[in-house]
Amino acid sequence: MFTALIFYMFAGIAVASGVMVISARNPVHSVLWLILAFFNAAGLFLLLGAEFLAMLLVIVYVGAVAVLFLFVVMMLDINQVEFREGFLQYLPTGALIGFVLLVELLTMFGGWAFAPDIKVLAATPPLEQASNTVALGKLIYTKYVYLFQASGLVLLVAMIGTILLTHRKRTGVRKQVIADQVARSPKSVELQKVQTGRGI
Amino acid sequence: MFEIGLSHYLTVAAILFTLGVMGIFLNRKNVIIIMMSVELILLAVNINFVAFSSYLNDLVGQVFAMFILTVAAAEAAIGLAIVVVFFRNRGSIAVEEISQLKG
Amino acid sequence: MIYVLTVFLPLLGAVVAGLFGRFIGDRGAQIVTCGLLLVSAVLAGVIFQKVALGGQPETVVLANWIQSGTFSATWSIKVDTLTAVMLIVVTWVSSAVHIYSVGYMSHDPSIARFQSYLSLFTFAMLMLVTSDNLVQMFFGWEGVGVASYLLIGFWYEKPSASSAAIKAFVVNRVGDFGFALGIFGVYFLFGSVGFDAIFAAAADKANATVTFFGVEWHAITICCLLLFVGAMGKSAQLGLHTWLPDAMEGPTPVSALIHAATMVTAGVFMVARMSPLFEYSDTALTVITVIGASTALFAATVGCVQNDIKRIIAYSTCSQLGYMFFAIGVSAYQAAIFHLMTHAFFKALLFLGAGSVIHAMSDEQDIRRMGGIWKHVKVTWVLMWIGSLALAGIPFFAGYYSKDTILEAAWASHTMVGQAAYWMGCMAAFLTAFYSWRLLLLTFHGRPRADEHVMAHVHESPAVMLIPLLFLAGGALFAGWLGFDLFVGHHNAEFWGKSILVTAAHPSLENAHHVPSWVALLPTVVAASGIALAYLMYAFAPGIPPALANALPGLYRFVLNKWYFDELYDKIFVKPAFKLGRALWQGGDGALIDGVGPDGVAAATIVVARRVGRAQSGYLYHYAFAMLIGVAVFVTWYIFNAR
Amino acid sequence: MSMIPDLVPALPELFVAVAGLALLMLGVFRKEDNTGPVSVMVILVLAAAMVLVSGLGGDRLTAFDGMFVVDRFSGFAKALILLASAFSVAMSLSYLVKEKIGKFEYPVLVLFATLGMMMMVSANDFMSLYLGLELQSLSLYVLAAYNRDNLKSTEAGLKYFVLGSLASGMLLYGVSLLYGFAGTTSFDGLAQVFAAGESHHVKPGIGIIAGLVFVVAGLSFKISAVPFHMWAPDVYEGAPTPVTSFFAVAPKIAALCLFVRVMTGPFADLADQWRQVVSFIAFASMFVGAFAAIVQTNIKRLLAYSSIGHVGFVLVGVAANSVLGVQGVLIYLAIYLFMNVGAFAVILSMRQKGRLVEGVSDLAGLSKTNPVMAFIMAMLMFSMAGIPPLAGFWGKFYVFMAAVEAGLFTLAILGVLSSVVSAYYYLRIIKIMYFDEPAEVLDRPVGRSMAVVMAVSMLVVLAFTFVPAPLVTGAKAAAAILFPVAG
Amino acid sequence: MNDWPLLSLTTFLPLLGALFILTIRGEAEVVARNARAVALLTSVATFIVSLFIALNFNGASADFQFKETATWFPGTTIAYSMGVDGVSMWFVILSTFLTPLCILSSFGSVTTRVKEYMVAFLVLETLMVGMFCALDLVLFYVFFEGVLIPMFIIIGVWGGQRRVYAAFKLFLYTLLGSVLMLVAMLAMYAEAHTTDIPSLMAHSFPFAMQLWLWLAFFASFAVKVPMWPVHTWLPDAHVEAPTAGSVILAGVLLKMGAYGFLRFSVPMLPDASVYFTPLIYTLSIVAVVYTSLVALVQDDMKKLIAYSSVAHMGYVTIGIFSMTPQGVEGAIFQMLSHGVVSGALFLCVGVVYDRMHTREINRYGGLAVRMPVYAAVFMLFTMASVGLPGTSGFVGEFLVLTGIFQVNSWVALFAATGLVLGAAYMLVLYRRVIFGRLVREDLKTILDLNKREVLVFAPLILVVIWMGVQPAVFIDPMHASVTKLIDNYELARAAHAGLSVAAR
Repeated sequence: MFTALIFYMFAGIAVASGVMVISARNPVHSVLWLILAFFNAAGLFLLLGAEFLAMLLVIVYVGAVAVLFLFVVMMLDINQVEFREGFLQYLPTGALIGFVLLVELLTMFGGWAFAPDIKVLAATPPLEQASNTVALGKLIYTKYVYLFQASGLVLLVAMIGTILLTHRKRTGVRKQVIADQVARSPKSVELQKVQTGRGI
Repeated sequence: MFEIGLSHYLTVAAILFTLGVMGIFLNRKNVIIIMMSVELILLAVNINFVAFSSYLNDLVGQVFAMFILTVAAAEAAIGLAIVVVFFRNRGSIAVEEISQLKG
Repeated sequence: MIYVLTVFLPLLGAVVAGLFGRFIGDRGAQIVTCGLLLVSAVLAGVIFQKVALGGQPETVVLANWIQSGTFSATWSIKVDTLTAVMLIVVTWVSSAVHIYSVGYMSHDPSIARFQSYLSLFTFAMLMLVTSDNLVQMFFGWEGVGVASYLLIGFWYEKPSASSAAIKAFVVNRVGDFGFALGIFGVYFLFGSVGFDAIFAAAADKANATVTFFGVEWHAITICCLLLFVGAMGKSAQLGLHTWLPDAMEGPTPVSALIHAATMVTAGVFMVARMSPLFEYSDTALTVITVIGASTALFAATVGCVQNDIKRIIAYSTCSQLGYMFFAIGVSAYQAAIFHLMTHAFFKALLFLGAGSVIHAMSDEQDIRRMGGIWKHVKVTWVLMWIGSLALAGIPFFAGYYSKDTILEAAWASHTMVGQAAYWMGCMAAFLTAFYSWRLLLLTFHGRPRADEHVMAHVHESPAVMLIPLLFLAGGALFAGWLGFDLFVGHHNAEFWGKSILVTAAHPSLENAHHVPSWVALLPTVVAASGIALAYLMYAFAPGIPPALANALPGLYRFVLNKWYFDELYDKIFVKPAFKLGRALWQGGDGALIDGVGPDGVAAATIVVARRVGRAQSGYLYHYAFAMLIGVAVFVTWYIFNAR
Repeated sequence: MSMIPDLVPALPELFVAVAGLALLMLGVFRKEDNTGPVSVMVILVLAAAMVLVSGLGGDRLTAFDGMFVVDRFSGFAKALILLASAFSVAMSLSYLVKEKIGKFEYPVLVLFATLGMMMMVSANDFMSLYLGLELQSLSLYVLAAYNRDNLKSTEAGLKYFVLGSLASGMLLYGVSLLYGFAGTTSFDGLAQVFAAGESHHVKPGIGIIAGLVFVVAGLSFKISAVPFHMWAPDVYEGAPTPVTSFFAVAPKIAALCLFVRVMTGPFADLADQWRQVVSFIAFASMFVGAFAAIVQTNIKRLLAYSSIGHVGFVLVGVAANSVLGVQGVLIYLAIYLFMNVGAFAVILSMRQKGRLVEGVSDLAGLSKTNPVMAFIMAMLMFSMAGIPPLAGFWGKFYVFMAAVEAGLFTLAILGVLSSVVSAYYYLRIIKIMYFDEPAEVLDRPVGRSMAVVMAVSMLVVLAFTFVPAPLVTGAKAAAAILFPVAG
Repeated sequence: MNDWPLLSLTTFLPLLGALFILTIRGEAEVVARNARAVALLTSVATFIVSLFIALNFNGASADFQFKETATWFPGTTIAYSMGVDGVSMWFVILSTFLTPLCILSSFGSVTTRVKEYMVAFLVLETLMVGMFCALDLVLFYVFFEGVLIPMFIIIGVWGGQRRVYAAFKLFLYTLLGSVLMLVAMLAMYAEAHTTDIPSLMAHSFPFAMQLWLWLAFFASFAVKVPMWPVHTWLPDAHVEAPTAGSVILAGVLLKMGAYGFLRFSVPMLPDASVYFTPLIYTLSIVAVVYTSLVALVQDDMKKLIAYSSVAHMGYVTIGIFSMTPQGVEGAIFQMLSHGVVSGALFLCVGVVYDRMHTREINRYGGLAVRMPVYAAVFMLFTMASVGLPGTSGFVGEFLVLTGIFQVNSWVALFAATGLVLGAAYMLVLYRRVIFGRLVREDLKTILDLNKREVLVFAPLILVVIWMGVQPAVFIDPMHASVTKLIDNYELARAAHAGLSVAAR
């Protein structure tokens, strides 16, 4: 009963903020609604026993990705503008298709609960003694090390890509070149005592 | 109703997925909203995976979800970088303005 | 060997004159062609002696020609009496014409070409008469057609000449169309196109029936009728006669050789040759009789009112060919061939004489602008008289023997159509005499109607033209007398041998010798009265013809315009063909087939392509929408169908 | 448990990854512009990887707990991918130098994209599939927007990215459904589950089917099959031309091979289900490809539609779901590689007064101004149109043979009809080159690397008919491995 | 001699020549001259080689001769397999005979891009010869379809005003037909598991399948023949093609369709052929009458001859489907004859076109005055086209009609109207061009045939007359093959009839 209430709260807020994400006028608000949705999804994860993912979602996703969104939205400084016409114009068809899709997706879930006609193969059950995080860690560093490394490469590519696209060498910016400073020979500098009142 | 089962989670995911999809083609003004819609879709996928993982008593779903999160982060970074360079060229990121190429 | 030489020497002459005319010169070409043809003529005489008089028919197979499955045709020379007669007619008349042309064409720029064509024609004609199968006959048949086409269109700069040439060829083609179908039918029936095989099997198939064109026919009748269509085309029988008068656009020697003596009689020859087949089809014979008699009468009526000297003779030819055909129709093949031979001589004589007149009159052909020239061209005048007498069937001239025999045989056939043919033949004989003398009187007698300039130039033809005329006049005088016994006399069967078959059911020729005397006399009487009428109208009372014409304007115009055959054909065949062709081209090919087909499809493709291109709007949300719809449709598809 | 034998099958990938990192370092730590050397080294790395791939032989090996598989099929596909990438890098070099936008990251990104493709075709689990796919996709997103000061290029990148991530989302949603309803993401595991279902005559649940549809949709996006194709023309046109030449070949081959592996591997026993979708996609791709290209004036855009059409033909082979069909797919892809590479070499040589032009009409009268290039282009176009005796015919021939053998007559007939329509625009290019008068003359010379690429592609296109055996047998062996029962 | 790969030699010798021409470099003039010389030499050499085929051909045998086989596509039955029988042998000779003449005839008329032109022609020859020799379904298709490439280029580059339209129409039209055939071929392969033509001839396909296969083959061959109503590409292609292109198009390419009927439709799908015979008859008759009438009103010389080709090919299809020895042999002979005659007629048009640069009939008239030799040559070929006995045109037409009359007299009746109409339009053409008064100023200086042109026409004239007088030389080698064809056909028909009776 209590879980159900919690579930409905999380789920309801997640869905509501999802609606807001796509319908808010101000993109900054959209990002904030998205963050709210993530938080509630993390709550759902907790209900499902996936603590690590819930943490990941909050820390990495909200902490990094959503904030990145926020940065960009604010950096590009888009005026909040009216986009109702387009929204409404396509709403009927869009809603219809979305509704159809949704109904179709929902119809298939009944099947799982009542007719699991296909038996589950040898699964990878969570370790009895360990916590969710430990279990995951044991998996990704052994069985899924390949994927782990691959995702590292994906991140690397993302890094290269963002740098390639957005990094610009600014001309006219002074930089400290330590090597030059260090390599300066003492002879090149002459220390002179300057007496007050006289020039060199 | 008060017995929360798998299908409840799946329903939430399906709704979020649909919302994400609709967000993509209902949005007219800001391409970043579209990217957020994609995030919603991925969130829905993750809820699916975690829910299945939990009900199948199988960790693989969670592993998959973790990788999806990782990749999604990378994707977001790239996407935002492209939006930024596009903005520099075009001075706008309104979806309707992204239509030089057509035919 | 002499057979081969006889047939191929003219070809040699044609090739030499045609290909090397430039090197040997006009004179050389004339010498080569005339010389070779004379040799050929002499050889033909030898052959006649040997085959016809000696009774030794022979067949020489030269080479295999077409062989496919059971179908087989050879190149061969079959000489029997019928052929021998034709050889004589063809080579002799042709020789005369060759020599005559030397004089007649002396001012023409392309003499070598002319001589070459003449020899080529002779070769084709010889191939026709010596063939031993229908296909080789068809070769000769078409060959003479082409030579005729070339010769009619010899003066190709004249538009009327080339039109006439085309008309001759195409109308003949209509006949050939029937002939070819006839050949197919014969092959279908007998499994062979060789004469010997066909004739041997004809009696067995006398009662066979076949289904052609969805109708069941008496087999031999349908074949014979189809073959006869061919003969009608070539021999200018009623319906397919329209080309013959127009063919007079060619030089006059051509008219003499081709359109009087030889080619046009090919139809007669062919039917005579096929007598073993025709004998088994009374229906076909009846049709032939009707057509022949009608042609005889029809052409004679038209001949009476024509003004072009050559056209009058052309219609006369047409009419005489009608005689030959109804002779055949009553199974008097021998009489038909006899008439063919005599006619060849006197008609060639008339044509060449006419040519001589035209030559003398500075190429004037309208008899209304002649007259009174007999004093200047005495020889020609005499010769024309001889020819006309022979044509009119005045006793003891060649035509008398043959035409009377035909008419008697028609009477003696004791059939309805035979009797009708007799009466029509007599009427035609009357008209023949009338228009012959009309021609003579208007041309030679009376006062000159040409202008003085022309009259001053009227002169007799040179010897090279007169000698052939004299030779032909000899034929016109004596051929009938000489040939009567041989061809149609009581013992003609010995002469003809197996070359002509007359079944016992058709004894008309035999009976012809025993007709009442009035029957035999009537033609001569009507001929004489025809001459008399001509004198009355054109010598004594020249006012009558215009008065008559005014009194019966409809009839006059109807006859003058040749019963409107040309106009009719133009209206129902020629014009519609062109109109239809244009409609099919622009409407069918252009609008319908291309419009709906390639061009239409191409246009539709472009429209679709533009539409597909427009769907690529450039908007992200459209693209995403398309993807979404795709997924939604697939899922829906499965939900409703996969189960 | 020893790690060493486990790594051997992945040796080429490991090598490429390590080499990529090394080249990245090299690029970063050297001061001067070193696009050229890095490019050359990338080509060398690709060549070495090819050697490694061929050194693995043809036996089926798995690594990383069955996440990763190599067999003849993946070997064949990798050979094609490496070849295409190498060609592409070679062609890009002079372009980058001439346009003064050379950066060493370019070849490195190509290398990582190639790595992603190799991982894709060796994937044996949806997880490894996803990561390989994303590694490739992310590199491609960046490459599409590579010319960052060019509006079109960035727009292309943006569109590609947005739609690509939507497609990834769909793919993942499908995978999640499959995972939920079948309990595993492993290809082998899924195959077992479906085979078991098949043997018990249990129809697959709607969840499975929906998952399948979503997966097919996601993959169809990557191969730009209709109706998931709409990004392709825009991206082809907008992206820098050498990038387009890369897009048009290597990723397409990789994605199609992946498509084949997924369809014939885990979903082998669902063939009756997916064949309907694939047939439809094939048909739609062929027709859209054929029709839309007719009205194009930009040659890159035209080739985009052309490649959509080609994908449709390849999918005909996939729909046949037989050794012959897959053999046809591989033959088609191999020939497609050479045809497209050659065509892009020509496009990259289309310069007027030093500027790159890309209008179809700029080829006017090429047969007079540069007969050799015109001849090569003409042969390539005839080949793409599928006119024998050129190589392009045989690709079509094999896939249609497979379709007919599988009884897909309607699809085969529609396919050949669309090939007639598509012949129209290929002919149009030839017409412009041969029948029209030259407008502005293109610059000469074309550059050595381009000339070599053109010559090689044309030789293959011309010579294949005479010596088909190596490719045909290779493709057959590669195809046979996917159908162990049929052998 | 028999163990030489004569067929491959004949097929690929021109290709070698083409490759050699490609290597010629230097100044434009020199290149053109050398290219012409090499092309002519190669094609003449090919012709000579091909004569050995004719000389060593065993006419008594119905088997395929000079067979060559090599593996081609491993894993399938698709092989490089060549051979000729009595049906195909003459077409090989026809192709090799016409090509040198075409090349020679274009010495004067083609002055731009000579090198490419010669290459295109030699490649075309390879493909044509290969197609007639091919004994493998796929090999056949490759050659059959490949012909389009050089033809497209020849029309498009060296053609007339509307060459682009014509070239596209030709290409796409024929392609559309033949891709359907390709599907049918694949279906045959799937059914019979072989692509070997002799084996396929022995295979009997189920009736329902035959119907579809037949229609697919028909789609391709009918376009190629061309039969009404898919003939409209032909006038356009002919009119726009350069002279030599028209010659090859009319001379050889049209034969490919009819050859296809003989090689595939009839022997492999006999039941369907029986079933569809009325269709063929109807279309052919329409073709004969319709296109003859259309030809009558043409203003363009080439278009007129093109339409006449459609009519003449109508006879061919009638002959083939009459399935009598006369009909089939007549059809083949008619094709050979038409190849020579229509080719010669196009060359005749080319002669005056080269001089006046117009094909409009009204622009001519009275040419006989200035060009007597030309007039004579034109006359001969006109007569041959009309089907004058003694020329090649007669034999084929006559045999076809003989054959069809044995089967269906109605068809014969209608087809025979072509005799009349054919004479009409050809003679009208001849008259308007050659006869009449020479009034046009520009015609008054026109020159008669030069030596090169005479050299082109001489062999054609000889062949036309030779074929007309001694057709046996050409027909005899066909007998065995045609007999076999008909026997098999009758057998199948009898079996089918028996089957359907039993089914009732």
